[in-house]
Amino acid sequence: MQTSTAHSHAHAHGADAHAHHDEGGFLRKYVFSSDHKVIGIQYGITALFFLFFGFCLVMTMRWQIAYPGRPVPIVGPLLNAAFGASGGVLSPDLYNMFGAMHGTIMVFLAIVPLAFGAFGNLVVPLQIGAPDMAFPRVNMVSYQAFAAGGIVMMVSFFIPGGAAQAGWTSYSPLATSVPTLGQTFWLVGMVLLITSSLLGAVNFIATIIQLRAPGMTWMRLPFFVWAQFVTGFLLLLAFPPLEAAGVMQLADNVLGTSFFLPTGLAIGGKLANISGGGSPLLWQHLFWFLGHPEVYVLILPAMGIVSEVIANNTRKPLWGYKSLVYSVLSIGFISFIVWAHHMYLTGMGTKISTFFQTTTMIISIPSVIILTCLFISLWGGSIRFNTPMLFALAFLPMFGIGGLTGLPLGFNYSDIHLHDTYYVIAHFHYVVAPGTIFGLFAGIYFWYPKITGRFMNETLGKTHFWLSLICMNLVFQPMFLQGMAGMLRRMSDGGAMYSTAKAAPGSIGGLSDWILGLNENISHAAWFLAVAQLPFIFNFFWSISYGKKVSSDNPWDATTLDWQTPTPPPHGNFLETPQVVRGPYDYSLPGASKDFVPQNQNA
Amino acid sequence: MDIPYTVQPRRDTGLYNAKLGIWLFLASEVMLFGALFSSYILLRVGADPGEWPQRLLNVPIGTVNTLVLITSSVTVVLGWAALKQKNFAKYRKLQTITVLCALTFVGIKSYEYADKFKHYQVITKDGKVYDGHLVKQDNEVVVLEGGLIDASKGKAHGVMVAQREAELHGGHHPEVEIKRSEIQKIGNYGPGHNTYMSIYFTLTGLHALHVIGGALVIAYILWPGAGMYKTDPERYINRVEVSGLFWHFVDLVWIFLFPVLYLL
Amino acid sequence: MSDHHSAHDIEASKKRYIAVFVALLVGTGITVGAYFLRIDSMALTITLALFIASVKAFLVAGFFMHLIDEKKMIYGILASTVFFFIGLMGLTIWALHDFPTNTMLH
Amino acid sequence: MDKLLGLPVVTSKHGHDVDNMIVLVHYLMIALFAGWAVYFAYVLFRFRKGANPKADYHGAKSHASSYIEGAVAIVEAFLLIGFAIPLWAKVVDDLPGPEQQPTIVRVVAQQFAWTFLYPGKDGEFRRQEMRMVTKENDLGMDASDPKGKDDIRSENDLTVPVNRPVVAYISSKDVIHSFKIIAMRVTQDAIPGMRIPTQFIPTQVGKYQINCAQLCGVGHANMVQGYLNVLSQADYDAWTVKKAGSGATAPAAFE
Ligand code: HEA
Ligand code: HEA
Ligand code: CUA
Ligand SMILES: [Cu+2]
Repeated sequence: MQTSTAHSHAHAHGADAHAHHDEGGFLRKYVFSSDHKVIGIQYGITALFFLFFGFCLVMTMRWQIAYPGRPVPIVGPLLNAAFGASGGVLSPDLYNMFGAMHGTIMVFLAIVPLAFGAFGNLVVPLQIGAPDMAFPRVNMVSYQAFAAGGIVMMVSFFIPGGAAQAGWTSYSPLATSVPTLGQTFWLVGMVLLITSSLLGAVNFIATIIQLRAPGMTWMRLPFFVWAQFVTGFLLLLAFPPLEAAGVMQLADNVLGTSFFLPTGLAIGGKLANISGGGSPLLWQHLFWFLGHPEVYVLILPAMGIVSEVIANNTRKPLWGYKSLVYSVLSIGFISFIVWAHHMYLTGMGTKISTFFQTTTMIISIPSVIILTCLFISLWGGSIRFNTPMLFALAFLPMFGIGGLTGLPLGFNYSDIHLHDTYYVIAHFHYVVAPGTIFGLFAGIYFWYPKITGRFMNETLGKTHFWLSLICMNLVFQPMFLQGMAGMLRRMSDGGAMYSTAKAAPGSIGGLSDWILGLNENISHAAWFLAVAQLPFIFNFFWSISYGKKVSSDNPWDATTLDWQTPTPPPHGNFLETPQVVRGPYDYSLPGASKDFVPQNQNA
Repeated sequence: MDIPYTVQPRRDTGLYNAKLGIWLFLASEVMLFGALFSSYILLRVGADPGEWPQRLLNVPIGTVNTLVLITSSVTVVLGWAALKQKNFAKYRKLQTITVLCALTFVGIKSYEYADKFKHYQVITKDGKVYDGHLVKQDNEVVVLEGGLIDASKGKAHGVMVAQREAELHGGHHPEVEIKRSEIQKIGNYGPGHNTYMSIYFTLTGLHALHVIGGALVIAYILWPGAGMYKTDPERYINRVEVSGLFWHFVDLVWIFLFPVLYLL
Repeated sequence: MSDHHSAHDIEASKKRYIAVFVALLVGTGITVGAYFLRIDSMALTITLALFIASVKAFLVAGFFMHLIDEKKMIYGILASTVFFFIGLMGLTIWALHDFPTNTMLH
Repeated sequence: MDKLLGLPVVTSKHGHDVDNMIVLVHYLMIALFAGWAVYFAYVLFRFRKGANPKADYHGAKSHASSYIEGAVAIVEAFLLIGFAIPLWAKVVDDLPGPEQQPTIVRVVAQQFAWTFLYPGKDGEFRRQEMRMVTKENDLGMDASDPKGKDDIRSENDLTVPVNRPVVAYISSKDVIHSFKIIAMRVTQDAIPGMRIPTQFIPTQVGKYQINCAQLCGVGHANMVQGYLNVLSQADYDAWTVKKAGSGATAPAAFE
């Protein structure tokens, strides 16, 4: 291998390869670029902004949950100015607005674009040895549609009445009965976001199928690529029904149709002036038909990143690569037929709910297999505990907790008690926050050197890791207890009205002071979690110019093709088309001279 | 490095990129229209007995539109074949017909829409139901060209009969004048009239947008984008094929829309 | 295999396109004809109309869109799409009919 | 274990089954998690770079993982077939027959309150049609229906006798709410256009909160006026006598 000169690392970082596409100037290069790396970075920056913003929304909500009715410090005056919040208190309608937008922004504007748009764009073409995406222009349009959707969502905060207030699930008739324009904006924004995702999905799938480098057979794809491939299909086929539903709800809101409004609807004590005949449950079916696959859209890319980082830092191949691939494919398939487990308490009969809880249990098996494979991959490794690896390792038990607590929700009978409580909130935050977000952090720390040519600072990184890990658990662990005790979600007062203290004297079933008191602890932890992000934000920007320089194009001694390019990769990525001769994880191959053999090199 | 397989198919998949791309896109379109068709079925099955209007639309017009789309589909595929045989002139002729068909389709559809917006139903306070085209309305009276519906047979049935007779036998209907003060409810056959009209407008509206989009693409390739035929003919032919695939899909959706909305 | 058409193939397929076109016209004719006959049985009307529509759809997809000799990859994608579509429609309809009792209220 | 998980008091017959099920699932979860956690800690320590400088290309060779996965599948199947499915069927499909003398009640949710209707002595409700809703007739009652003479109407106060089945038909006037009584382990969405039965047998006299568990607008958190009053049979009978006919006339418009 050391004799192979074709991919000499010493190459002058592709500076000359850059030269020929600079003509367009700044706009062409950074704003209207069709280069997948630039688009990936655009996605990444925008998504991180939304992640931050979504977090800010929820931090404000956490104040209202912990101290209901008291003016919000710091941002209170801002709320006052922007929304006429009297006295800077987050009133119930503002709370509902923030809650709905927190969910929407986190899911559709932060995690999906970061996990799929940013990491997919940056890494997939590199890992399969492609010069770019299959349709670079479509790629650009996809980002622009996403940005437009984001702008519509942001603008909706500032229209009269503010943004949508019916939860991220936007159940009809509530979504139609809120008299402000927020929901209409939400729907328009969603249609744009869905369009963006569809274009992105077409592009990714086509790229993975068509542009694999010679020798890159299906079973030689890095697991991350498989994860993105399945994610692409989820977006491609699950999103259109929500788009249809969005169009119908839009019609209900602005054209006076009754797709989701039943006959005899009486809002505010008056018979609504509609023809009726629609079905509120139809909306839920169409929403959750997307909604469930969507949660795997959130998790699969993170799993892919974690797998790459683990293989790299255990210095050995992933254990059970084939099982991983088949599991992720089965998850993809089955995730389309489990959706109604979000609807057990809408009055489901035994037959249909049996079907859905059975499929729900079936889909938990491939998740268990994936986790098991990753756990066993650690066995026999020579584990390097750098920052990306720490985040990747923490992902495992965190996702484990989130996934396992999905089980009592998945059985309809135990869901009777847990439905719509903070137990659900805790369940899914464990999978998306310390789960997915940690996976994404791992990815950021891991690929940062490829893109910038510099490492992020390890000390800051480890500080960020430990503080985040502790805070995340302090935020979400108590929510399980609150949920078990019956504390309901989406309560603008954090459940205070349901406390034993406020309830009618002698009544049974209120929340104890202790359970309510947890609200305060959680909020403090959430704010401290924000503080814990400061080292990261600082590190992220500081390292661009001052981080430790990489000493080679492959600073982590990795095997996959993304590390066999110049740093940063030039336009067109590879100096010549790589010839793939082996599987993705030949670490510590017996008989090889080094402890890693890149996919395009002979041992 | 250029992106491979933009023109020539990749060996192991046998496809060029755009072909795969359009099929993926069409797969998502199947789910989009699939969701709407599912909604149609649910709304229809969930409707009260007799509430679902049948035979409300003008079948001859719908038939004509069906024929128009079928014709456009065959001209697309023949045009592509002509191009494969290097007969650019014939291709241009055939595709021009396609675009004209698309325009005709949209024109007819707008006429149908306009007709529905003019078509009113009035329910008076004493429970009578009038139905017909709006002639005049002001603060005092509403004048309809149409008549009283036999409400005893059930609202929807009455509507259906009046409507169909009106359309089948042209418009010699008497005008009726209804006083504003007597009216309990008045509304046209727009999307809000009932769930049938809602799903009708949504399905056909979305379909019409696809027709317009497809026609724009075909027209672009046909005229402003035709230069590529000289510089990169294979790629040009691929473009024609891909736009054709989209067009056939639009036709295919209509093949289901027509019986489902007009005939059943 | 549209990509390796020889001139002869194209002539043959052109004939086929015309034949399909005629078949589509005939199908439309039958459907509309049946409509004007006003068959009393709703079930029969629906079955007939949807059957003919499916045949027409098959013709368009199979010949105009060349699906009958398309690549495996495309079949795979379309097959999974059909599977999910059936899931969406079938399960939703099933779900909205499997209630504990007749729960509709007007 | 119930205590450990922090499950609240339970005072209905089937509620104990719900809790059992939750506890059982948590046994499975805790076993899995604890097992993996121990393994995880060991591996991280044993195979850190310092302790194991050279990684093993082949890694673990045991098949223990397949057995674990198999076991998880079997336990899940057991929970499904043994508990979730039959118990759900019982609570959803097996509505009590007349011989069990259930208390039948209609629950109508609206922003942001509950209304309860009882059929009264004759056991039949007055005809109700949502299309007839007006300001004065907020539930769309057919005033001419004689069956309604003895109907009972009660705002925010659901009164039932102890130890007898209650069948509540849940519906809503406006948006989706959710009828939830935590101590009874009852949750049922209240969906406009539908009327869905749910049942429970209260086993302890007392006053219980009724919660609205589904986001229903600005007043969602304040939809707390509703209480379930479980009375002894004698007290309940007295209550019905006192309230008899309260549903006969439409009440004054109420908002
Ligand atoms: C990334 C997101 C994500 C993921 C992966 C999952 C995964 C799962 N979810 Fe979750 N879920 C959500 C996001 C997610 N969910 C969201 C957002 C909601 C709420 C939406 C709303 O209402 O607003 C929700 C709600 C939700 C409900 C509805 C609850 C209710 O409203 O009443 C249900 C019910 O069945 C459910 C079930 C499951 C199940 C069975 C899984 C399974 O796939 C989990 C399988 C995984 C495992 C079984 C873990 C395996 C691991 C191990 C065995 C090792 C463990 C040990 C160590 C790590 C040490 N989820
Ligand atoms: C992917 C989805 C996602 C994510 C990541 C989160 C993250 C968090 N969520 Fe959220 N949440 C939802 C999805 C998500 N949530 C949804 C769908 C709902 C339901 C809404 C509804 O009811 O309709 C919900 C509801 C919800 C509630 C319940 C509200 C209620 O029911 O009334 C609460 C309460 O505490 C909460 C808290 C939090 C907290 C503390 C985090 C934290 O974990 C946040 C942590 C964030 C970070 C750690 C960001 C770090 C990044 C940066 C700082 C950026 C740096 C920038 C640069 C370098 C440029 N969330
Ligand atoms: Cu009613 Cu929430
Ligand atoms: Cu789910």
